[in-house]
Amino acid sequence: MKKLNEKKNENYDFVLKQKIVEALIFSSSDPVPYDELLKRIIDKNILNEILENLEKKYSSSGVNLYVINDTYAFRTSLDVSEFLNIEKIVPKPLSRAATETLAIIAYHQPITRSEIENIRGVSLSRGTLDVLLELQWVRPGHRKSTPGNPLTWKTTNLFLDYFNLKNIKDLPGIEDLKNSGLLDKNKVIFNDQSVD
Amino acid sequence: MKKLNEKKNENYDFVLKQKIVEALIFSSSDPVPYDELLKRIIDKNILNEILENLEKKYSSSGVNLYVINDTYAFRTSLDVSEFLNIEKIVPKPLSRAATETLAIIAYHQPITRSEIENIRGVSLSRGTLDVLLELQWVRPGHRKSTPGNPLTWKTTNLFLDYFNLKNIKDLPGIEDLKNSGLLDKNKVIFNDQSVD
Amino acid sequence: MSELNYKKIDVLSLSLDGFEGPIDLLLSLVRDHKIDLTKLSILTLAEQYLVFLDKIIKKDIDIAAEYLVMGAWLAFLKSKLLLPDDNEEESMTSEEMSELLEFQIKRLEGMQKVSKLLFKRPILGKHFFKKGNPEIFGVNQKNQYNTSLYDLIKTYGEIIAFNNNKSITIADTQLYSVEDALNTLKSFFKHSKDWKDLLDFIPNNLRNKLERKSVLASHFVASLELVKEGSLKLRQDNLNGNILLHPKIN
Repeated sequence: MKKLNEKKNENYDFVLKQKIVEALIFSSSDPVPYDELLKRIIDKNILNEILENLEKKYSSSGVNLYVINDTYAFRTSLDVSEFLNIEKIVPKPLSRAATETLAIIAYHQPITRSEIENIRGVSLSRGTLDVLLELQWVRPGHRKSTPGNPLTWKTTNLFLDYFNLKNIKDLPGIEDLKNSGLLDKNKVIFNDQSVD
Repeated sequence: MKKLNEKKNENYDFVLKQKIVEALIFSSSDPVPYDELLKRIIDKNILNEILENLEKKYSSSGVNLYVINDTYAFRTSLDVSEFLNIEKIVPKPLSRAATETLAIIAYHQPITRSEIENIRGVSLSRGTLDVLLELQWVRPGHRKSTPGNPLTWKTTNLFLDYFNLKNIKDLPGIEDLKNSGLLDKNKVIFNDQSVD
Repeated sequence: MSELNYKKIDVLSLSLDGFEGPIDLLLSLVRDHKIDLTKLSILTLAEQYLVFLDKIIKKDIDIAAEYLVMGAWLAFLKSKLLLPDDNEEESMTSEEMSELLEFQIKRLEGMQKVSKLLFKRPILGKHFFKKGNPEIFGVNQKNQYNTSLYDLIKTYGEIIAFNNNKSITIADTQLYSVEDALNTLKSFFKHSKDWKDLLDFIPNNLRNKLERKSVLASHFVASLELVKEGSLKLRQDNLNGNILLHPKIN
């Protein structure tokens, strides 16, 4: 009898924890980091089980659980996207320079400014990187341990979220580019003398 | 056979409609009026059934479907809200003064109060440092061995954590700012006039 | 290179505006001529680029350095391709150079392709949506603020730029200072007790327009200063009329 009660309690506890995680992610508009959830649940195994449960629970709903790197977010399902003509935010289109720079950072990250310039064969004008920074799609990464310690740039989780990507490996065509060796940022015609 | 197919289609249609209603309520910034939903679903009976389904589906979740005056919204369930200490906080940006002070401490740490004032050209009001202290983004460092032994300030690990920086050195330097267009002199003169 | 190819180049609008740098231009030359990148004739491409550049230079001297550097590099490559490689000690063979060029073009093409693919993906706020009415949990104090790293570094950039602006040194100018004008007026009215036209204070030999204006402006300001002091009277009889100065006798 005692054992059964314990079991019941454990189960009750698990259900409550799952509800807490569900509420935390569901109520937030930005992706919630795994660590943030772990602070409440403490036990990694339990949290992992909960997250798996939730993903399954919502997989055939109008709202799905998305895993974006190590963050979690509920987003409306792509099945219904054409029926949701709600106030759509139409961001102003990015310039071609900004679009290409974004792609180059995404596929080559972490990458320095002069490496970006080498790939595009043109110097990065003002208003290109800072637009991407302002959108919070790119952010500074580590400094490279080459002369001058240039800053590198990488994409953010918000970038992944915006383009419905789970992680960088999910980028369209990245495997093909990698296999054909096109993601080598060290190959350059002119060795740029400029320091980042 | 024909009938079975029809049945299947009907069922598929119903599931899709339920997903639409679910996604609409989820993504709306305000509770969604019944009439708004009816515009999409057309059939009252179907809509009622969908809403009943959803209410049931979410009744044992961390998030419940709330009906308030014929409007529908997903809200965190009362079971878990006591654990989550929900407050209606509208996220707001830091004040200009606090952001400037934080930025100066981040880039010049350890730095004394009067050095901060020198850079900003205005005296530091009491509340500014307090806000940053409260957020645990800055903390007192060593005392400087100059006359008066003024206290210095530096940033904390929580600061690095919040801005997702591994190391304070990973902040973009002045050259990087220039190159990314964030240090544009002309821009600043006008920016200064605008209301943030 | 055939006659035909030259003719096609003329069709290209002679402007660099549409190109994001020389590699982009090379890429569009490849596309314009429907050249298969895998069977790319580097020599043909180099020649086309040089022809294009040549025409551009005639129209518009103001060509970005990067186009010229690429042009020089391609001219060098072309000479290497045409002449047999007898000097093996050179840093890079023509094959290596061609390969590198091909790689750069292919890589840029790849990036342009995927940048388009990226924006064809389902997009947040357009094809799928986040929670419309988010709730925030109070335990998590830091969520009260939505200051981003961008806000932080942008603010710092502004402080630095503002401070840089503060220490701007202005180059010496030919402008006439108010101080000088004050001295001129004061010493003049020490001896003269008559009405005097403001314009009379402007020396006739000033050819520079700006200089004339500055002399006029500084004398006008100086006269106002003296009126305020109580040592001068000003008179203007009609709109746009001459401004007359007279010492005030106590």
